[in-house]
Amino acid sequence: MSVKSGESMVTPLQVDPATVATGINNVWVLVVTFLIFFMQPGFALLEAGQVRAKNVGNVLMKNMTDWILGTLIYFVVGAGVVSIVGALTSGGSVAGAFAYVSDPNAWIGWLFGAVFAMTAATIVSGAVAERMNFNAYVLFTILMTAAIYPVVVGFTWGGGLLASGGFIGAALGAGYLDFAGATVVHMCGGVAGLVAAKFVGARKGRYDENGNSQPIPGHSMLLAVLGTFILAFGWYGFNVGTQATILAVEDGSLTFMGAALGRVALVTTLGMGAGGAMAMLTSARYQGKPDPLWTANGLLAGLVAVTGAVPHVTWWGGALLGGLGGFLVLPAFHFTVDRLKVDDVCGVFAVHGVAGAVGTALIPVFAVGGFALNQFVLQVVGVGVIALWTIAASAVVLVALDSLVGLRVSEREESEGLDEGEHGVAVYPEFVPNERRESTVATDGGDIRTDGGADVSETEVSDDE
Amino acid sequence: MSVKSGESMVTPLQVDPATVATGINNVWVLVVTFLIFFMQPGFALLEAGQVRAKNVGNVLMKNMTDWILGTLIYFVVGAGVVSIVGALTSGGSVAGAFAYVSDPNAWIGWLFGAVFAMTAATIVSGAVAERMNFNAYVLFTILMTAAIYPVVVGFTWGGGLLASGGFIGAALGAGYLDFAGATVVHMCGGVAGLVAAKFVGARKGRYDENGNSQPIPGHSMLLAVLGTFILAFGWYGFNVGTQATILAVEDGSLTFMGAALGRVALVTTLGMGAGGAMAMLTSARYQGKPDPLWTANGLLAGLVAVTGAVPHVTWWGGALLGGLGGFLVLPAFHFTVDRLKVDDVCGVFAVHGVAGAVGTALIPVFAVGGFALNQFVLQVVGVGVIALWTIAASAVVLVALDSLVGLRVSEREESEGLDEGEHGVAVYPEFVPNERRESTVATDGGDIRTDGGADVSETEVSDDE
Amino acid sequence: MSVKSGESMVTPLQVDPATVATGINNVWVLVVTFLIFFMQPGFALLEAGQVRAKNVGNVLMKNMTDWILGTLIYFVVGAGVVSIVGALTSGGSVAGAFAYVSDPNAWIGWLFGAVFAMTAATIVSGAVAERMNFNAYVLFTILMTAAIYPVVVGFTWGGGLLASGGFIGAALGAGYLDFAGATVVHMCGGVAGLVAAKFVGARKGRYDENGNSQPIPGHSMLLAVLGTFILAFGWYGFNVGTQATILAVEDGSLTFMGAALGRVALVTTLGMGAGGAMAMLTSARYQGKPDPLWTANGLLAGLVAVTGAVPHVTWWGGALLGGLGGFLVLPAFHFTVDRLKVDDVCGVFAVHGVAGAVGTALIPVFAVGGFALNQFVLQVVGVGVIALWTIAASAVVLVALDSLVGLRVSEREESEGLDEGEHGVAVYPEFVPNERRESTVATDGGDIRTDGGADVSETEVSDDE
Amino acid sequence: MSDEIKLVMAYIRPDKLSDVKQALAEVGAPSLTVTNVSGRGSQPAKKGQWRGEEYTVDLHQKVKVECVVADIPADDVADAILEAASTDEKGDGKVFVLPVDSAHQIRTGKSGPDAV
Amino acid sequence: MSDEIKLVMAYIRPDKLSDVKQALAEVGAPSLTVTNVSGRGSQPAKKGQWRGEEYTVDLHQKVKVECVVADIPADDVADAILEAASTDEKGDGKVFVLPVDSAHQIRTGKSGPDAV
Amino acid sequence: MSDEIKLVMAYIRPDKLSDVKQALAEVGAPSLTVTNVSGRGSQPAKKGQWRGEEYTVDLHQKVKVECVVADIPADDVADAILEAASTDEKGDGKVFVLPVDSAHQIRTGKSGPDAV
Ligand SMILES: Nc1ncnc2c1ncn2[C@@H]1O[C@H](COP(=O)(O)OP(=O)(O)O)[C@@H](O)[C@H]1O
Ligand SMILES: Nc1ncnc2c1ncn2[C@@H]1O[C@H](COP(=O)(O)OP(=O)(O)O)[C@@H](O)[C@H]1O
Ligand SMILES: Nc1ncnc2c1ncn2[C@@H]1O[C@H](COP(=O)(O)OP(=O)(O)O)[C@@H](O)[C@H]1O
Repeated sequence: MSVKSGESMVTPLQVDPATVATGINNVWVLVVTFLIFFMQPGFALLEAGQVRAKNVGNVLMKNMTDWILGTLIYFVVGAGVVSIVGALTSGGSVAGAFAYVSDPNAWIGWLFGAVFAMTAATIVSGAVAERMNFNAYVLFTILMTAAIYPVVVGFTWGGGLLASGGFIGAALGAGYLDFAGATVVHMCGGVAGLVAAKFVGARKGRYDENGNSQPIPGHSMLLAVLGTFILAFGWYGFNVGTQATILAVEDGSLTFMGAALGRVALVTTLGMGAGGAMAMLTSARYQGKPDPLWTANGLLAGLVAVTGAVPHVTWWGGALLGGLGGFLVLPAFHFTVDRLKVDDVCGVFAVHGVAGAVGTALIPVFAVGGFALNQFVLQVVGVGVIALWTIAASAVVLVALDSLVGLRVSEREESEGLDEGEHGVAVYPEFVPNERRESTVATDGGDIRTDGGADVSETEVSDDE
Repeated sequence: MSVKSGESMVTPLQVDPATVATGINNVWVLVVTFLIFFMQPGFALLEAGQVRAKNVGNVLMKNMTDWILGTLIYFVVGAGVVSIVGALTSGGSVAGAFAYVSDPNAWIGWLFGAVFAMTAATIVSGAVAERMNFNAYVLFTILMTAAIYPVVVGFTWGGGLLASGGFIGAALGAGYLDFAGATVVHMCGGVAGLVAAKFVGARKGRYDENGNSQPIPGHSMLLAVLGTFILAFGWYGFNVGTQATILAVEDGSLTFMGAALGRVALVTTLGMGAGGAMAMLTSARYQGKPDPLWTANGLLAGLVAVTGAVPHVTWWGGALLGGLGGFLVLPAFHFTVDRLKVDDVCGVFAVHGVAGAVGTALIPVFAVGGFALNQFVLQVVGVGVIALWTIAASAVVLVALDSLVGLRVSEREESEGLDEGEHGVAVYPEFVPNERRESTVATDGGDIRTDGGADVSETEVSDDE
Repeated sequence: MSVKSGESMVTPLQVDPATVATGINNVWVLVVTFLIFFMQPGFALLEAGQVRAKNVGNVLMKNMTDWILGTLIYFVVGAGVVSIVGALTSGGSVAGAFAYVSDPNAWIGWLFGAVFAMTAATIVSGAVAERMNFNAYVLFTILMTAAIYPVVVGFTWGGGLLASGGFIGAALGAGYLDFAGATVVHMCGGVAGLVAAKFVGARKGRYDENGNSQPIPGHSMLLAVLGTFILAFGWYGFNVGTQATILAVEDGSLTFMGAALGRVALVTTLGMGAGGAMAMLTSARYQGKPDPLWTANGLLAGLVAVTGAVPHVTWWGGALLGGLGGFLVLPAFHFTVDRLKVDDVCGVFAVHGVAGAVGTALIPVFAVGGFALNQFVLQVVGVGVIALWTIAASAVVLVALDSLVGLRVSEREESEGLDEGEHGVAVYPEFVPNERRESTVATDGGDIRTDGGADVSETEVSDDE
Repeated sequence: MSDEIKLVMAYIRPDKLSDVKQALAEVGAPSLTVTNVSGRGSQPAKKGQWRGEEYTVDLHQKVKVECVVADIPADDVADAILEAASTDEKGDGKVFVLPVDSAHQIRTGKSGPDAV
Repeated sequence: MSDEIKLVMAYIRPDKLSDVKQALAEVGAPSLTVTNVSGRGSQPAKKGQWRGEEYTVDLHQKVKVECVVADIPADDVADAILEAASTDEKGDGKVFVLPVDSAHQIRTGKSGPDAV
Repeated sequence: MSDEIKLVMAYIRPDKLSDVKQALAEVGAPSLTVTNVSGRGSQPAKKGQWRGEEYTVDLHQKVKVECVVADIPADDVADAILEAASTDEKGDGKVFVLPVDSAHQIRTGKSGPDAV
């Protein structure tokens, strides 16, 4: 089938550089899309490990629903909303917003966008685990993929409000920098999760009668760490893959984007390492011992923190950003739980929200090209705009859903477990969990405490931040 | 090492488009091959989660054996059989059928074929779980990879019987359409599994004295769903990767196959989503609550249903096919268990067999190019031929194995668990499963039933289909 | 953005073959790097499954630490040490050893190197599980990535001592062959693990008062096998990806390296299959029943055995090497445990050390190009040099760490579990493991033994090898 | 006799539980409590192995059934269990009857034989 | 009376354990042993399902509390449990008191009521 | 004396089980049944944590050993356990002896002391 050298005498070889680049770039984009899709079970395991055995089926169900309904919704609605919002907030035209639906050449790109959308939606799940009504969750995830997240993308990558051509971007003479979605994807999901956890209320037993938080251990730290590693694997797709151009065509000839790819890959790696290392050290410092779950959370926070920054910052800047994300996850979690009194089960606000905001706002500080004030202002404004939109939209949706279907399962269902109540199943039918541990959680600590041990003061670390 | 621009003045740059295309296409094929290989643990987990703790080691062992023996067999026998059958059923020559063995340039292609073969073989495992003699299973899997599956490939992709040049294909003036193996791989495995499950007989306790089916819960729905996600990840390799040509060389110049790739990627995604969504709704409709295991099964059935169709159908046609696959999985499973009285442990006939057959037969109905009767007839005939061959060949093999080594473990070994009996191990040595649950399964329901609850009529839904 | 055909009339299409090759090769390298990274959770699960529930958190923590600290160390130290050692042992100059730190174009290559380094470091973890002090482990892993492993790379791939230009290589007129690191990565890790396990001492209860080994079952064979499959998946990246050149530029035109890629992919597959098959047969022969954990170990040993050999040997030679690796794993493990009296928890010396050494030393015997004595001598010498260096360096580091922080946890902490002692956590808070099994392990076997069964003579098989 | 309260406590094979439950229901003593236990008796020890190294497990999985009775004679209950749990192979287990001083039902607060 | 040793044995709901523990501590009998058990009584059977096929689970998860007392009257202990464990719904469980012949403390080797 | 049947019931540390098993075998009472239990006594509560938030676990993992004897004096059995299970640290546990009315062996149908 290949062109014979004899033929090439007659028809001179014609290799269009753009086609070569397109071919290579699309192989790359497809592969990283698959990796990002694989983050879905990563999130499922991360959350499943952090809930009690009786709620694992609900976690799995939410996660599958995010994907199976999310893709359908994002194809027929979400991706179009991106274009519309992008156009409306930059003075463009909304014509053709849904043209991709009938253009096969647009479908690889659509799928590449869809895996980011589903990531944002799935993040919410971890915050509202163990007590949210399944129907309410499903409706929320539908609105998340149909509107809440697409609007954020419209504001940014869709060329709208915060982009260089958008109303705010143009006013400040810069375009909002968030390379792979530290705020667009992660902070959006993390903030929506926080709001949802607030509206749904804390799990029974999460706060004692004095309003002090009481831990509710999950059923498997192993699953949480395995989920973390799967997420990190997918994240290479997420971050490095967003550098979707391997070969660029400039002036008719091909250029290899090796430096850009190298920077993105390196900063992702160092950010992850520094985030994990800082959380390990922080937990060892405040709890006396390095904690696997904190370390895993910090590793993810490090990744979130650099996700927007990877091509823009120096390698040591990336390591600092990642380290900062990892360092903040412990106090941010305690702030959420102890100050805001929000029962964010998997700490998604600390991991995805705070790290995403800080990492993205500080990009100009560590920029390869040096600090630019207008860019910094835009970054801060952008983070604020995205956060505000997400808070407002989530709140409206949640209020509506509360009156429509109710946000929360019954108290009885919550004690029995959502697996039985919402789905009629037992995830581990041969396993009778050791319910006793749960019921001893600090229940009669005061009276029976015979060890005279130290007070649980470490958990108040966030108060000092 | 790279060509300097000075040199290029002397030797004009010579870039052969075919070499470029080959390079890109092979990177792609290698990567998707690895993804498809990764379906192996996906199947292991899917099955492991659906069996009791005492049989998990046997599941792992079967799965590893499928791969470690299967690759050896498929290299020295299976892949050659494909060519021979292809030639014999299209009037071609069988010379050179084994030429690939000594041609390094054929080895990437061989491995790409091998991962499909191992998928077909592994599917069988889920149907015969928890009671099949390990030796018999190993011999069956050897014959599956040496003959049963290769013959199906010979009939189709190997250019034989059903291909446009094969005896039936030529007679009908069309070539059988099954892009990535909905019938060639999945239905073949699913039907062989059904036949094997029939011959091996139901697990002890699966049917009560009246012949009514009694559920035997597996030990971890989490593992089953994790396996499902790993399979879906690998499936992107399976389906999109079968569009192995990224760049084609046409008239000496390169063409990017973006529309074809986009369609395959989109239809895979929508088929999976629709399949999962329909199974979720069906289970909620008939059981009152959305069931995670059904949803996972439906997601896979949706994938199977579109696996043959991905490049051929419209996007909404793909969604409909996937949805149909997901919708059918519940009634098809009940039909298998309650009507055929076959104890297909993981529902492989429902998920791989039925969805594969229906999805492939209906391709012409949703074809991008419109309906063609001869194609439709060929599809139906093709599904029938593959099913018949698989049934006949499996049955012969099973009868032979039954007299040779016996298909089934002893009753005592079955109660103690195959892990102890076949492999002398305990998979979870620190865990004593809650055997009580099992022994209460509907045992004295009639007498003791004090709740006056509804009858278990939902399980009869398939009777009405 | 693409070049229009109109423009191409003016500017003739200029496609530099080197750029095309670089683009394709780098997509490939990035993808396989991600796959190799994913081996990290593979190792975590493999080890986690082989330890008791009370030590799982420590396994996860060690594994995460290997990656998060390892990447930082390997960037600022390790990769530079490679160049320095390479230069010093081949008479070259050490200038520019750290140039990669500030060269973005070098960062993809750095990351590709880093994932191999982390693999070597992580292998050690499995040998010292369940009793090593966490701080000592962390310091050891830092030195492993900063020095022990980089020196080995310097000797070999870094162009030093054993390379064709190195002092030994030049003397023998050959370059040491170890394609993807059977000895450089795996044997280095396996031998360091053996030495560390020796220094740390056996787990409490591993040997009875007569010095006979007593098994300490892990908590989940499923996790061990899942880890094995994840490793095999990553290994395709490891081995096939090391054939990093997809398209080469020769005389200004592109050549597709299909035969090389095909050989590497095939030999990896057959080596894995033969290794698993041989271990399955060996375990069935000596224990009476095919054992899943042995099979999984054999599959990995088969992979290790061919890792250095993949492009150099015939396909049947590769199958033989893999089979030999798998065959040796059982006697090598018993030799380690029963003769050397070293408590190598996961058998890393048998799987990574022995298989790596044997597979690499025998490359010339199965070489595609035929046997060459000087090459064979170099292989044997090379294996010896790497082993000696690793033993010596590990021993020095361990002695130092012992006096610095102590290598071992307290006896009490060991019985309670390292999760509680080192990290203050319970990995499965709802699960109370069945401690009784552990305490019955052969404790009063002699007295109470009422079955008059066969003696446990199979475990002495290694004595006869 | 009928106001004497007895605890019938049996160690049986796990796979005999459902027969025992049925037998107890038939004899009029459906209320019972079961516990997973392990026991050593005349049943030969089993061998386990982990990666080919063998160990002896002399504790076998059993189920303990506790059934407190007042109106029904403890002997009838014991007999019902004896019959239902037997396989004639070593390891079938034992039935013991223990005296009970008093009984109370939590829900109703009832005491004595009525509470059982 | 006070040198008579009694075993107070209660089957209660798992989620009442922490109340019962508190009540026992208050009544002066903080030492206790708990076991996961399953029980059948008047509480209606639950339905489980696996892939839509239903099965009946007539054994409910319960917790068994054992508390041996000497100085404190067994009835006080029983009353404390009765009060703490009640929900007024079927399935609350029972409390039984059994005689104990003798008691020994392992650590100290003490015997009799002092050992309890 | 020797036809009196007694249930010797001990709560011990899990890691002392194998010593206790050996001791019972030596004293001629090899048959026993063990159960995983959790207990509260004089042993100080442990602290657990989940993501740095602490909780108190005042129930410690223990093992309950039940050994019914007829021919061998219950006190000998108790003494054997007392010796084998001791570590001299808080949490060693207790041994109680309870009276048993009757015993039956399921396999043989034997009753009385012979059945034990
Ligand atoms: N004297 C005893 N004390 C406590 N438990 C016993 C006693 N005798 C038997 N058991 C329990 O009964 C189970 C079966 O007893 P075993 O002696 O093996 O059966 P068989 O009576 O059929 O020979 C044992 O595993 C143990 O749990
Ligand atoms: N006679 C009995 N013998 C043994 N256990 C019993 C007996 N009666 C009740 N139980 C235990 O108490 C639990 C609750 O009893 P149940 O009869 O359901 O509650 P209630 O007394 O509120 O009606 C049962 O599940 C069982 O474990
Ligand atoms: N009075 C009691 N009733 C029931 N169980 C008890 C009693 N006293 C002790 N135990 C059991 O014995 C275990 C050890 O008792 P503890 O008082 O901690 O030990 P020590 O006697 O060494 O001080 C407890 O955890 C509990 O399970």
